[in-house]
Amino acid sequence: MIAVTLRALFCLLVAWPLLAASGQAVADDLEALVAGLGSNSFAEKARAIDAIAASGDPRAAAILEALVDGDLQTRRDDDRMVIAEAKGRTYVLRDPLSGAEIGEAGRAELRPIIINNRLRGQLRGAIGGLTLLSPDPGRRASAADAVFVTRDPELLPVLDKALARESEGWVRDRLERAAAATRLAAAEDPAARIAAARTLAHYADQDVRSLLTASSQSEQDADAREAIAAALGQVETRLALWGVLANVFQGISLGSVLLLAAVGLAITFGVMGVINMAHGEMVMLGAYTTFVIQQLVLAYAPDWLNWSVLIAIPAAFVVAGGIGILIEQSIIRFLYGRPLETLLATWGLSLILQQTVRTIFGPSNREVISPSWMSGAIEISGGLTLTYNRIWIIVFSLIVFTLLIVLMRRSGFGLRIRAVTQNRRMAGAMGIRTGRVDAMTFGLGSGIAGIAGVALSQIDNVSPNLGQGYIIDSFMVVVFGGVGNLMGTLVGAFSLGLVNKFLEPYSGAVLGKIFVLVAIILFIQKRPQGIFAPKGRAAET
Amino acid sequence: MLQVDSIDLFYGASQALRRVGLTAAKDRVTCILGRNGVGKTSLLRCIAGQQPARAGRIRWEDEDITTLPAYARAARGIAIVPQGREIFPLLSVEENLQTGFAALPRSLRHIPDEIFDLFPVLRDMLARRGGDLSGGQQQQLAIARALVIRPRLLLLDEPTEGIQPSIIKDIERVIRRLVAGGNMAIVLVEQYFDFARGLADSYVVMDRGEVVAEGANADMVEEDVRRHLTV
Amino acid sequence: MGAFASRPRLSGLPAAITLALIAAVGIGVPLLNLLVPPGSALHVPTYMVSLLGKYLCYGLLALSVDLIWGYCGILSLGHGAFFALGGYAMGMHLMRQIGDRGVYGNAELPDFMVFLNWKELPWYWHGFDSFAFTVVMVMAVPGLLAFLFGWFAFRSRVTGVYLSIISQALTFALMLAFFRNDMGFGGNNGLTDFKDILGFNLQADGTRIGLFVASAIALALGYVLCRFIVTSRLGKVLVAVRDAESRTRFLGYRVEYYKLCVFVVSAIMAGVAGALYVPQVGIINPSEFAPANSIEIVIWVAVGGRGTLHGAILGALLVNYAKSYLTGAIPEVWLFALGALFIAVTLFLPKGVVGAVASGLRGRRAGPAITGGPGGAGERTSEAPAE
Amino acid sequence: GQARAADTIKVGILHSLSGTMAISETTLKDAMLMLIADQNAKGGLLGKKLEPVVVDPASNWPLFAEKARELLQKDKVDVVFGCWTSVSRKSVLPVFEELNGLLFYPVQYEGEESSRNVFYTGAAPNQQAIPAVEYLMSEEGGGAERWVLLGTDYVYPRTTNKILRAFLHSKGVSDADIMENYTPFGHSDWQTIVADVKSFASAGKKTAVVSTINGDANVPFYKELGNQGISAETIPVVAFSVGEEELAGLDTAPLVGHLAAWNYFMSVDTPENKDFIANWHKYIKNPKRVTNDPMEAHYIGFNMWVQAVEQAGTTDVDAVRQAMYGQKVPNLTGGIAVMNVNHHLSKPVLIGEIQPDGQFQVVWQTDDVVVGDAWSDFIPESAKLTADWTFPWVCGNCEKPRFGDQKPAGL
Amino acid sequence: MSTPVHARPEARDTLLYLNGVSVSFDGFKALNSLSFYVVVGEMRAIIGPNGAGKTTMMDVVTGKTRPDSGDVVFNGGTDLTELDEARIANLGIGRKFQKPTVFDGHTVYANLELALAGGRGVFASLFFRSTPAQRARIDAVLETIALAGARDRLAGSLSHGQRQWLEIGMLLAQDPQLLLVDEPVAGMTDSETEQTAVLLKEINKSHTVVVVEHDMTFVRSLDCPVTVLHEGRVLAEGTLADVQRNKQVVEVYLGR
Ligand SMILES: Nc1ncnc2c1ncn2[C@@H]1O[C@H](COP(=O)(O)OP(=O)(O)OP(=O)(O)O)[C@@H](O)[C@H]1O
Ligand SMILES: Nc1ncnc2c1ncn2[C@@H]1O[C@H](COP(=O)(O)OP(=O)(O)OP(=O)(O)O)[C@@H](O)[C@H]1O
Ligand SMILES: [Mg+2]
Ligand SMILES: [Mg+2]
Repeated sequence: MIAVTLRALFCLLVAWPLLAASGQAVADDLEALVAGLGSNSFAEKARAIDAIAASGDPRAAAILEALVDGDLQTRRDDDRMVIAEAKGRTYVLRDPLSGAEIGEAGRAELRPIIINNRLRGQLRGAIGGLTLLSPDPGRRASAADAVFVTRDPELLPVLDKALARESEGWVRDRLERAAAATRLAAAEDPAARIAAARTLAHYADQDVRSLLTASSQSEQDADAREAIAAALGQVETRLALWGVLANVFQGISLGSVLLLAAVGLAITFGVMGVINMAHGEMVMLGAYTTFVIQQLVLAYAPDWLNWSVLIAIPAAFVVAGGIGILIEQSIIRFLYGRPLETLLATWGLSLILQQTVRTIFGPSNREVISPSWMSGAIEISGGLTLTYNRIWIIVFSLIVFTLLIVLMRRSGFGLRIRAVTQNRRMAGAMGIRTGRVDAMTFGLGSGIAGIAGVALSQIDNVSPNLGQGYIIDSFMVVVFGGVGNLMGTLVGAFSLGLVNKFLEPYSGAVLGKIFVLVAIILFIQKRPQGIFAPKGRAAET
Repeated sequence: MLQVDSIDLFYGASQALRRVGLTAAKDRVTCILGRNGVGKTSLLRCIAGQQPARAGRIRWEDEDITTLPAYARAARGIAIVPQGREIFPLLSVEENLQTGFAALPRSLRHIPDEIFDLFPVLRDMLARRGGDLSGGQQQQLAIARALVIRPRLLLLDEPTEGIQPSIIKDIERVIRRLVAGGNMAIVLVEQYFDFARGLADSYVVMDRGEVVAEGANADMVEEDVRRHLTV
Repeated sequence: MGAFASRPRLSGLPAAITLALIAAVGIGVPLLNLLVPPGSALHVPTYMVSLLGKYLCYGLLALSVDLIWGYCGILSLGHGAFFALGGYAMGMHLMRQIGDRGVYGNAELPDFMVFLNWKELPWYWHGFDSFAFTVVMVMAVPGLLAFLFGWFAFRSRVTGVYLSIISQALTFALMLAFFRNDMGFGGNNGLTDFKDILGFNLQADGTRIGLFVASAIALALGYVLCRFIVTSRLGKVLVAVRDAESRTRFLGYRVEYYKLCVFVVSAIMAGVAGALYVPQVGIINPSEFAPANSIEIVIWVAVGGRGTLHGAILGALLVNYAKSYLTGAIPEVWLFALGALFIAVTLFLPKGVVGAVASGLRGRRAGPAITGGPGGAGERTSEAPAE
Repeated sequence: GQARAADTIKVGILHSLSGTMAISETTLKDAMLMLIADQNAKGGLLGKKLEPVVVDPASNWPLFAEKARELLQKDKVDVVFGCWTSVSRKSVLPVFEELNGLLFYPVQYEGEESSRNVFYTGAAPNQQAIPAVEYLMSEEGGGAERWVLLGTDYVYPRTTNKILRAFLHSKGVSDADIMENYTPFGHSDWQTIVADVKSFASAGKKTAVVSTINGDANVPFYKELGNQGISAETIPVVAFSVGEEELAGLDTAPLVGHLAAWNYFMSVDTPENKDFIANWHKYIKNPKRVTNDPMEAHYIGFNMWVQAVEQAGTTDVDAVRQAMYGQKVPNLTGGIAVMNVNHHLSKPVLIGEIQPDGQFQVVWQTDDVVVGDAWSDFIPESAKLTADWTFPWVCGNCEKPRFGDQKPAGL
Repeated sequence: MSTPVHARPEARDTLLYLNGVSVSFDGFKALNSLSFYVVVGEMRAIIGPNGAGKTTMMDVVTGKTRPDSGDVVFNGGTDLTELDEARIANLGIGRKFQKPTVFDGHTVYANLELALAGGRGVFASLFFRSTPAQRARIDAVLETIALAGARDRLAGSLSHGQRQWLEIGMLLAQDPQLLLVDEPVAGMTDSETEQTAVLLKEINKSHTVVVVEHDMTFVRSLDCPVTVLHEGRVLAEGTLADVQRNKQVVEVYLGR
């Protein structure tokens, strides 16, 4: 209660001089201002937004938020402005001023109010100003960030007030940053600017760097210029440090993608010796399974949408694994002892699988929605942004890999797989059902490829060509690590990822990739059997 | 009791076995003799299910196993020590032994201690990869591996090849003991005549894919058999 | 086991037939094009001549792969690189022949350099004005690259899939490099818009026929050369290397030199094939370096019959004809047909088309190989070469 | 000329249905089939039915040339609609010129080409890139002062960026404020580059990204943009190869406000467009399928060709070519497209912002149509070239048209 | 009994001299400072328990395994540890492997032809044409190894014992100065064993031969000096009768 009143009060306080200066219509005419948002000209809209923000009306924030979210629309029949909220297939309409429900409408009956990037920026600033004192700490923080961008000196008093009341440390931090930025841009007194620069020196983010760079160019006062330069130096040093960490993260993340893509191949090719050109298509099938599961979830249990990826993991394993078993039973099993011919057959297979998917799902990309817990990023600092999808993929790849290694090294099944692939005839004589083990192994490799597809659907195209993009890299990783050695695949994937990411900033993506390829060629000269080459007699037999 | 009746076996177009017959009783060592390339190995492979017979039948413990796959025969207690050892090169010695578990009920899935008593060198090398072992060590491993299955029919294809004399003597003792246990039939292919004669209860001589002589150990006259064995 | 392996007495026959066929095509097609009137059923239209000429180049390329793969067990998944390099060398010559007839009328620089602001011709473009120099480069560039690559790889004893994959890395790296506009080879668009060769207009029917005949001759020569190699003791050593490389060393053969030698020969053949290919299709661009192309070459060989020279040629012709035909006749589903063809060949014709025909002629099926195959990714085969 | 009087008029369709380009080109094949079916429903052309001849060049450039030859010589088609990538066009170009065929090429491209046998119905750089950059520089567009030019490493981005750099110089932007970066085809790991863009943008000046990233690489690029939180207000990205079809594979919520410049957007509210979309949905039997700029290009090209054939009374290539000049067809987005004598269209330029529903919202458009330039004014060697193919004053790349020195083969 | 100590032999008549050769695999010493020598024209039998290092010793001599330390001198000067397999083979050292290895894809005849001395260079082999004398020689070898009937069969289809013979035949065709023969009679019948002994003695008239075997009857019939290896070093040396009396040898090798 108190908060709301206070907020209104403060808004008024802030808005007053503004209104007085511009000499505009008084705040009570909010309705007219809102109508102005419906204008066809962006300039008109901009004016209306300013005025609404300045009106001090407690409803202003909600209206502006609706506008920025695209919920503020006009009803086509009567040109009435409404706030439309999606509810299933229709929209519930509310009056923007009173908030009262005024019926429902279909999508076609509404016309959104168009905004562009400039208005969007303006709106965020305005909303920021209005929500600095919001009871929700998250909103306060983003308000602070919005103010950081606009650096509206009029908001300084509110900022200070907000700072004084702020109890959450992290929000405080953001508020301080916004206040310092605003002061640096607007304070008359060089001492205040110097103090602001000192405050900003504690941050390590790109925006602060940007701000400091800009003000170092425009600063007139020599002392202040020096302080800004010093702050900039600090920020940059810190950014450089974070940059190295970011590089490591990116390398690991690329490595985990490579690992996921390759680990299934490490089974079908590395362990079984099938030159599996259809591996990429198994990955693709996994990605499409993710898509289908998502469609099913959308159709039957929309509330579960956030978890459809998790459902897709076992589904993709089963689908790709099942198809793998089918392939093994119908083709591969006739080709043991003729590894090179598996190349021919699986190549043919990959053509067929691609075309099948193209026929069923169409040639174009399919949309796989990222769940909310995989969207966005944790910002460790402005210089290090760890995107959630990458983090999860790293975690996921390591889990998959660990399970696989345990399965292969510790379980009876793993032992049987290795025995069969090393000497099929003798394995049979030892009581191992070679046919079944072969089918299960190929199924396992394919299933893991399918799982990889689930992960890749989060960062890449879901199209019939998906697999083609990974097949070469996968072979590279498996061979680089040493065929038949799972640990090698792990080390190979991560080292290629890291090397690639450390080269890229210097050489660019294209040359970086070429260097990596040449490095692989040279490395193989040194270790003709990959990183973990099997040594000794055992390797020759 | 193993009964092999007039087996024919082909490699592509060339015939390796012609109407070969053989019986091997429990608690007996049946020895197959013959020169190089007469089909001894082929016969053992056929019994173990590694190479299909084109005609004829094989009975084991009153069951027709002619068409059973190799793994099913292993589950019925048939184990083979193949010629050329066929160790799993990249598996450790221990894992090589454990491959035999596939044919065993859970309760028997451990490696009997006698195996290490017989081949102490294996105990020292449990972690070494099979392919790294010396030839003789591999041969010992191959025999040990077959014993893990707790076979009731043991097919030994030239088991003494490449093994040092002292261990050959040990193997001889083991075979005696296994047979004496009363629940195992042993079919032994052996070129080393003295070894064969020392062990065999009955013998079969092969030539060009056929059985040309057979009998009990008592009538295993050296000159007679040797005649078949020389070119 | 090799159905008609090591029957030296028979080996002369396929060779004679193959050469006769190449000759018949090389002479017959132009005659049918020139002498038979267009209305007749026997007439071979000019576009067919070019198409066939392209197939012959592919045949030569397949031959080069079969020489190293079928006989020496070196599975190169990067042979397209040598083909493309030969093609680029020829393409550069053809670009130089355009002279000032390009769109910008710049006699000094090819068009793509003009509009990407190059000021002068890069050093590596010099000399390509001369046809003789170009012919040398067509062979020298792929040969040299193969020599360098092979020198390191074979001496370090890189074998099996490791070699396959680094050869793939090689062609992939080259593809990325040639895609770069900065390389001065026209980037993604490559080299096109050729006008004439040795003064003959490339669009003229006569030139087309000339190129076709040249391809036929090159193929015949390549075939004779390969046959000479594989029927010599050198060929036997190659097969020995394929089957048991280290054993060959213990007999005193310097395996790396043998491999290097055939690898270079094979690369040169591929380069020549590329050089003849480019004027007939009118374009060379980096996608020729694409790993998938190199894999396809291997597939032609496998379809035709690995380890038989005429099989390799036949495979190249067959697969490419199928591709040409199917992409026009059933454009929406041709990939199913082609994919099924590959699978069917592996399953039902393990020796390729040639092997099937041969054993069909002999009236019996080759028995299954009893190699008791342990798996593992290495090259393992017990097939014998024919010829 | 035609060898035999046929009872149908054959229309060749040369779009990849398999391989890497199938993702984009298959739609165009379907669009062409729809246009042909419509025309046949209207009674065909010159009293004959139109017969589509579809082939699959499989994203393989030499195969494009082979198929083009097959279409022209074996199937004897009267016109071909096809190609997407520049290299495929370059590959078929000599074939069309040699056999005097007619190709309609529907995709935006780098320009610097004018062939007597090709009509370019997609945008030239001056119809896409330059207006887009001008917009971003304007106050309305955010007043960008620093530029990141991201592209796939091939000719179109390289040329476009070269033109843009020249243009930016002319607007007083220094090289220090331009960053160019190229990636391989199908690049899928954008972490480093997006991070680099962020840091480049933190130099105190408003920064915008101009993307000429091709095809498959876009989805991972935009996913990374979204996840790293680069919002359109801070660093807007304008793309020239991203349309509705490409966005179909993306969750666009985090990308709202990023831009694209095209001559057509599906969201444009005109009666023609409504009809076209309805028609398309009916034809393709899927109400969710999107339309895009190259489809409109084919729509315009096809209708122009139909009109030209009707006007010429024959499908003879030389006659049709002459009839093409000045041919007018209403754009789907309003206004009239005109075919110029340089074989490029005059079309309006639209700039749209990505919306949460995967559509573009037009935020700016040219007042009038823009004439497509075959030769860029920003490349010194090209600036002096003209293209004018009106017989007998024919010239594709000379400084002045010459009198009939390139006699068409048929006359 | 102590390990015999080797003085450096007279360079003149020493063909092969191993001096302090050690090889270890992951810390396991397969050869432990092994020293011994073979004189020109000599026949030497090497016996020893499984895993004593006999095959490893041959690997070292033929260049397959590089020793950690020690040197291997051939023919009074050449240090073999520096050379690769092919060079060593061309110096005149031939080997038969414990596990018979032949070229499966070639016929028996072609296997022997490849082993035939001479023409090892790439170009030499390109233009190589076998002379009547060479063909006759192969025929003779085929007779010796009793595979004349199988001359056109692929080596891949031979039985185990036949492969053993073929590999011995290749050694004959190769005609090296020094033959290293690893377990030649494994898998042979007693009479074949006798034949092999006769054959080796015949060869020994013009060549130096080192044989590894576990078959004591065979070793006895070779009637030559015996070296016993144990744990990577020489345990005993002498005539067979001598070493058979050696308690340690009986203990670790022969058994009771
Ligand atoms: N994989 C195979 N392919 C073709 N023929 C084979 C194959 N294996 C064996 N043979 C042939 O079958 C015949 C019998 O071979 P087998 O191995 O059974 O003989 P063996 O009596 O065991 O001989 P050895 O004493 O030499 O081991 C031989 O002539 C051999 O050449
Ligand atoms: N790569 C390796 N890693 C570990 N140990 C090895 C390796 N290679 C050989 N060994 C060990 O070295 C020892 C010597 O082996 P070697 O083959 O030389 O014995 P050998 O005397 O030939 O025996 P046999 O009579 O059984 O053939 C053996 O114990 C073997 O297990
Ligand atoms: Mg045998
Ligand atoms: Mg040994």
